[in-house]
Amino acid sequence: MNILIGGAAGQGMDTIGHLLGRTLSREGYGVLLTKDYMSRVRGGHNFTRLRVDTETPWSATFTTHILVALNEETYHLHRGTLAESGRIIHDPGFFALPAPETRGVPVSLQALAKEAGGAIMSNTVACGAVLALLGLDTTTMQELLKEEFAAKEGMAEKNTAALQAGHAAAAALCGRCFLLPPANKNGRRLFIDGNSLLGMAVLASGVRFLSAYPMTPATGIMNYLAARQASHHLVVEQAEDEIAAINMALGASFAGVRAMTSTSGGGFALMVEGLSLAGMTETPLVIVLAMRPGPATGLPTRTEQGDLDFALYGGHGEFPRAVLAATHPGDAFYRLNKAFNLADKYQIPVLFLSDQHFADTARTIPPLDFSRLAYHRHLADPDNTEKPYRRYRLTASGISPRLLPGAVPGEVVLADSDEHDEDGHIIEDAATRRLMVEKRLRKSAGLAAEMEEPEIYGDSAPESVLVGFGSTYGALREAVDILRRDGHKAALLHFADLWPLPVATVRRVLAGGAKSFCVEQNATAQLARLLFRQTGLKADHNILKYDGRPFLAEEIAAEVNKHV
Amino acid sequence: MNILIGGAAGQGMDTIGHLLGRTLSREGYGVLLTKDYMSRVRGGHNFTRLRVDTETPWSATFTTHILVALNEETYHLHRGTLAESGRIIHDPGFFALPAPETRGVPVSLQALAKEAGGAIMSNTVACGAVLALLGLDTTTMQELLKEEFAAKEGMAEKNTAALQAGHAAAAALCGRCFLLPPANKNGRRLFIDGNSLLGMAVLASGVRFLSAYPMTPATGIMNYLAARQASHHLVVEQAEDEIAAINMALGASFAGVRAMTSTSGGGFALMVEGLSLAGMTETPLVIVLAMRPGPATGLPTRTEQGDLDFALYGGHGEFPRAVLAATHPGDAFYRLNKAFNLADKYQIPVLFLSDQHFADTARTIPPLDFSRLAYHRHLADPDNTEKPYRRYRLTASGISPRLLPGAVPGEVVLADSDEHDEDGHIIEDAATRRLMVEKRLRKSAGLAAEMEEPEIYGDSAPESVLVGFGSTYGALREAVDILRRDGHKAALLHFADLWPLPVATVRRVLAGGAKSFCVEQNATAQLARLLFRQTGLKADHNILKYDGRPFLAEEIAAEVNKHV
Amino acid sequence: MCKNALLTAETAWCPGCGNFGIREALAEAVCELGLPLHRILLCSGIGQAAKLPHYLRLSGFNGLHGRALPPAVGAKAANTALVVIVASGDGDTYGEGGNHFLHTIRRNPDIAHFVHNNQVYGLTKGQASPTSEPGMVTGVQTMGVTLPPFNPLLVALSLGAGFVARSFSGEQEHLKEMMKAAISFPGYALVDILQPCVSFNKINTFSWYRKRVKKIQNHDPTDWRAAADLARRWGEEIPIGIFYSAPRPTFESHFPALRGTPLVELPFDPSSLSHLQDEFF
Amino acid sequence: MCKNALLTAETAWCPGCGNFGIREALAEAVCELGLPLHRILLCSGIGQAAKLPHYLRLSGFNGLHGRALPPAVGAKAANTALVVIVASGDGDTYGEGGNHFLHTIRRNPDIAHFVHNNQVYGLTKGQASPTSEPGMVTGVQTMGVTLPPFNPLLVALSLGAGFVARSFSGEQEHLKEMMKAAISFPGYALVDILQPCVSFNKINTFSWYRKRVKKIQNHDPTDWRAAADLARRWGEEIPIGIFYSAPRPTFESHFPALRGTPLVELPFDPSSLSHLQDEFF
Ligand SMILES: Cc1ncc(C[n+]2csc(CCOP(=O)(O)OP(=O)(O)O)c2C)c(N)n1
Ligand SMILES: Cc1ncc(C[n+]2csc(CCOP(=O)(O)OP(=O)(O)O)c2C)c(N)n1
Ligand code: SF4
Ligand code: SF4
Ligand SMILES: [Mg+2]
Ligand SMILES: [Mg+2]
Repeated sequence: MNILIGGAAGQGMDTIGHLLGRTLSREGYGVLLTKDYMSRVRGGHNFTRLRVDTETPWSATFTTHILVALNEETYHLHRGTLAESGRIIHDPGFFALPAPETRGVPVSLQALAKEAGGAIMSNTVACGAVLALLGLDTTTMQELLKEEFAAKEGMAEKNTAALQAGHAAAAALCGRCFLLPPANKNGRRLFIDGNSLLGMAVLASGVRFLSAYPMTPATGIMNYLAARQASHHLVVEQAEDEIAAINMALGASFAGVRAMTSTSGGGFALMVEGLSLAGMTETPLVIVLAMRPGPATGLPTRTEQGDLDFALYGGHGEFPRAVLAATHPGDAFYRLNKAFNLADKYQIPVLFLSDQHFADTARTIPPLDFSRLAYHRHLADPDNTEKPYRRYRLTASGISPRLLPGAVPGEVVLADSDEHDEDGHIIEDAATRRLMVEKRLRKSAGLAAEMEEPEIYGDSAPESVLVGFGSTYGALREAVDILRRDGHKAALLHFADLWPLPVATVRRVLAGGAKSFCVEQNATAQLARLLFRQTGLKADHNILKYDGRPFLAEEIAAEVNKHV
Repeated sequence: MNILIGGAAGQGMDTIGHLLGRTLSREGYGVLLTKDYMSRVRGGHNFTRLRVDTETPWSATFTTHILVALNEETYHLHRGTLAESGRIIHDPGFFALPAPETRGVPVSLQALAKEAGGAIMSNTVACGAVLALLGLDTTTMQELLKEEFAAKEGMAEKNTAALQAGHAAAAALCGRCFLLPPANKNGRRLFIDGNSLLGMAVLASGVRFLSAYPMTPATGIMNYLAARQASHHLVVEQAEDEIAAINMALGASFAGVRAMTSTSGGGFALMVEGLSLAGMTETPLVIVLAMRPGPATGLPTRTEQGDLDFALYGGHGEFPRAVLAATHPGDAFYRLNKAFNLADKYQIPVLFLSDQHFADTARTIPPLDFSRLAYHRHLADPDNTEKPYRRYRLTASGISPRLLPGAVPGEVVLADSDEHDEDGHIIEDAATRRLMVEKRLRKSAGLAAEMEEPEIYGDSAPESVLVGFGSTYGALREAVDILRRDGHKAALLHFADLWPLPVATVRRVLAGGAKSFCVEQNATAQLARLLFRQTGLKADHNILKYDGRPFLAEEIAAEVNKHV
Repeated sequence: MCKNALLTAETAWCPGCGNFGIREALAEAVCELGLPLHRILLCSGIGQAAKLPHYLRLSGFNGLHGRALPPAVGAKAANTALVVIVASGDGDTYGEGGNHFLHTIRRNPDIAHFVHNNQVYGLTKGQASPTSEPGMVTGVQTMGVTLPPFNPLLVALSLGAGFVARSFSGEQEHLKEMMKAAISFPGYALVDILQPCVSFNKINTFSWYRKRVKKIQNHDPTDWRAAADLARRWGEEIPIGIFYSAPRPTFESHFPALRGTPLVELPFDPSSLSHLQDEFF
Repeated sequence: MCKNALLTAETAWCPGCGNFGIREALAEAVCELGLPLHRILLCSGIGQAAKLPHYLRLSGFNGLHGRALPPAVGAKAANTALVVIVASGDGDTYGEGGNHFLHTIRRNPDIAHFVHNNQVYGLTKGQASPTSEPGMVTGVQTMGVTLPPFNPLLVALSLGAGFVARSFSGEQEHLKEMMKAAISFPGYALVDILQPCVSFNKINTFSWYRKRVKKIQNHDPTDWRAAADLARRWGEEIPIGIFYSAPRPTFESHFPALRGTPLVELPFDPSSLSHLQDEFF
């Protein structure tokens, strides 16, 4: 069951999608909401897709059942995806559907909104119409409106009126058009987008300082956190540029709080000098890198997984780092927390990869378990630390006991971007240099042991293995379902921890002789190349998409089918 | 025959080394000069080594024959390397050699200099002393002094007096201590350091705009060019930062002149956003990346090959690039010219890797053949270009005909950092995006065909193959000589063109079953990993050095011998 | 008509955006100046303002966010026959690109710089820019902007800028004249243009500006102190016009290589430079 | 003695370098202010000046070239109990780090910023810095510096800096007092310190400065215009002293989170935030 809401930027597709998503989630359904929008503020063509099912769908599908066409262009662009039995909600005051079209449900969105109290509520009218077509009443959404407009005098009532007007109008035309199966009794569940989820993970990981510069699709994380800084022990600062952002965060981290920054590829490019500084000074830092299609400005509001190589090798010189990725909300919440703990434990920079698709996709998910989150700072005990304190004491693990500046009278805590001795003072001699290079690189061994093997999904003795990472998880999972439904033994091997790459599972699974497919949102098969260089295993086929649009499960399954 | 001149920063080791190097080259000898210096302006300990032979040596060796100790510390630090028969030139007015030492040649450098006209000429006195120990007269150096001080009234005479005084003093004490073999009659040859050579290649490649920010060890290139901008069609601008540097150069290149920038790792880190911009806008650009040990500030005046991965993968998004490296002056001169021609032909960024060792090492080399340099701009003929002009016209090669802005009335030349259509206008649709990604990446095929296979040196049916790239060429070549002298069948396979990596030769040579050794100045075997990922071939051993000091040939040979 | 031929039919700007007035004024300015249109090069960064090269039929280099100025400097050096104009946003110029703003002014290349100052980050949906009014609440500045606004004119003056002006997108005639003066000025010429963002800046609207802008009168544009005093005025009255205008040697004038034929037109033959090696023999 | 305990025996500076006087003055200043020494954090970039944290026994963050300020801002926010001092060169601060200079002043964090202004790039061997005198010939500025010098005081004033001063490394007593005032000032406090580089700056030598520096007298440091006038003086007479001093709200004062116990000292338990998800049900 797919709902597509389309219109020009600024027409409020977001609002409708959000209200419907939360309402349907409360009703017990599972909703997946994806967004397709342009890099502009008004005009153009944007759309939001909601897929609704008894369990939360993993990815979007092509066929539309309810098309909410907020302008005429939307009808023309999307009628091709509309099911025979589909319905088109549109405002006849704005445009009529052309002659042979019989699927229209004309609802005077604006006129009804005005009656209810203002044109601005057209979107609420549309929501009512959709609910009617789904055969749902307005009770749940009314509650929601009451909550959302609690602060704004009279608005809940007006919106409720608009909602009911839309519902009545559409019901009169169509009654119950679509039979949603009865909802599951799932209890309370969240309907949350990727960026809010990451923001929540940040806050719940005890981060106290975020400095960042706005950049799509990472800005949502900053927005989430900024909105909560008045009520939490948190400072969110918009830096003058990305260089300041990462260097501020490093200062905050050095001084002792959990700190981070977030950006997209172009901003990350400006941060790699600071990344290298984190490596040299051994300052914990998490960078959320929300990818979008490059090079340069590229496609600011689209998705890609084109910066994996850059995340692995960005920054001059050699130093250990970890790279983790957001796969789906139910995992990313805990994994981002892991990123913070790894950064603190190993005193290294940790890159957390997201992308526009993950950032902007919302899902219905079970409640998050905050007790699974860890807050291990791995700081040295001031009373039990060898004195005089040496910031870069040589140890077997490569990790030096970490004291904070200002914590212990008489002790100096000195971090240095030059090569340095144990005290943090500049050196130039060959012997100390060797020791320090080896000390830093020694951390890699410990780090490697912390990496989680990729998740396996699907057939236990597969003929075909799809391999992916990050936000393609949902599409890949459903692709496996489609292949298996069609009688093909397929499995998914999906990476969330990417560096140091855990290789045991992929070695074992591919040893079974299955055909392997690396499925990636880029043009040069970066994961496939990473796999090869860490294991010598070459994927039999690469399925690549680099047009800025997320994979559909059907697409992947079709590609796999070409080769099996 | 090795001469080591040591002292504190600011004591003039450079001057002595330079004068001796040029003089000996003119006498018909081959000289190799290497520098070891600290990141400070005064004090500390710096030294310059000259190795002299009938043919130009390829790398420095350990044993010193003449030690010019400009301060006492130098004696203590280097006496361990002094041959039994070695000699120590020192100024007894400053320090005496301790008791059992019998190798001293005390020459009152400062007193003699003052007599000749000024303490500043102590270095010239020292040169005279060295010449005496070598059994050479002062004629050639006198000529040189006359040329070098042509502009400074009276200075040539005074220096000549100082030179002769030093010569006489040392000759009296030691006579002809070291028998240099008779010099070859090689004709005129250059004695030139890496950075000057690169600067010359830049100028002779027709570069008209260099914007850069000072950074060791790249600054020498800018110095060379800046000194010549008054007399050539060249603009050298010190940018406010590396971001400005690369973006200015891109503007100049877009407008139509050959343009470049130069930097080291930290500065390059700030340039990778611009690198990605070059990729997206398809603007030719050469970046000379002179590597030094990282991460962060690292060891500013030392050497490393630690940024190969970063050069290959720096910058967000996917776009073609070429990576070439400086191996030795006689090759680098032509190869840097190739970099400019590739950049223009493919309209891509080209990285040219150098490092502190290459930059600061001077050699005696045969005259350069400027007629081998090419200046192919690959610009479209305004009269024969399809109109309306489209900057990003789709072509089979991926290369679009290039017109310059302002060149043709009525035509618009538009470059765009967003994804764009053939005209250069922003687009967001999936189809154009796909076409443009593919267009850009199509250039890789043509580019790959331009790459030169690695040079092979040594045994034609080797038991051991050393593999290297860049400035380790000399040390590796001599390591092969040492191994072969000792009866081992060894060969060198040395890369200058690194990306797209030419793989035919390495495949063929290693198929012979020889043991392979990747020899690199870094801690993580970046070339070995590059080789593996492009060929699946794994070097049997990696010989890595990451203490900031260049390899010695003996060191490499000794490591190889451990495994054969 | 020259102007209409320059304007593209489509833009991605919001209806009513202040950028339209700037586009019109610029088209008129270059037309009235009778410039050879193909010799104009429009450099920009990233943002709503920075889309301008896509909406005027002129050659352009639409580079990176914050980096509108450096390519302009390079392009002008490469081809002094180009008329180089930079269009960029307030975030682009005074935020991300602040360092280039400082040093390009010092450099004084012969380019005209038009800053579309809407006091907000438009393209990224309404965060504060360096020029945002204190108190303005945004998705990131959730407690209101706390930093004092960046004063571009005063900073430019303190850096020794030769031409410093302000105009308003709602005063198209005035704006056009400022643009003509800036393009004609020999050296770096800054026009900070008040540009309402109808979508995200609900404070500094067309009517807010219209009520306040006041054309500078009785002012000697070579009097630096008077210019600085004027530049410090912002509030119930916002002066527009030329604050300061006094040429000094341009960037290009310092380079022997830039005094004759544009570099881009000079032929070159590597063999002719063989003598370069002589000094190393 | 407090001061002597702070100074390390070795430095890598040239004998006679102006940096020594700065180091001494800073050691004396922090001692005389009676600050808890372990709570001082010295942030720096890269350059000769920036080596300072290695030559004083204080905690330090010796970061990247041009990036001395941002870590200082972050560190102060993380731990408001720290006394954060930034030492950086003129190239560091006004060149590579120019954008941070602009925006840190606007931000107004409670840090003291001491710029070792030797009007040259010392560590990289003598290229021009933004403050180099026109005409100065260097290995890169082979035809002499052509850009007008960056005026740090005037620019800082035009950005609304609350505390703007200049001193001279050869006037150690004066310098120490400026430092004490800057450290005590609530907010960003800039002291631009004239610092002879005996190796590379043959123009602005100790005696050159000594002849010219003149202590500011009869000046109201809350009078902005007077301060700007003073800041524009540079030549036969170079004013030293406090040009401007007028506190405004600090960066830290705007954040509720920074009003109480330093962030670094607060405990945290993720489970306590489980209610965060409520709004998404
Ligand atoms: C390096 C980098 N950082 C961030 C961005 C995201 N970004 C694009 S435009 C913009 C701000 C635009 O503001 P302004 O320059 O004032 O232009 P306006 O849209 O208001 O005209 C930002 C932050 C980017 N493209 N590149
Ligand atoms: C990103 C980067 N670019 C360039 C350099 C090289 N570099 C180190 S110090 C310096 C200039 C120092 O000048 P200044 O800040 O005035 O300090 P000084 O040495 O004069 O005290 C430069 C260019 C660097 N370390 N990092
Ligand atoms: S967001 Fe603002 S600046 Fe951007 S186009 Fe819309 S109105 Fe103009
Ligand atoms: S080079 Fe100049 S600034 Fe650096 S230590 Fe020497 S005298 Fe001081
Ligand atoms: Mg703006
Ligand atoms: Mg300096």
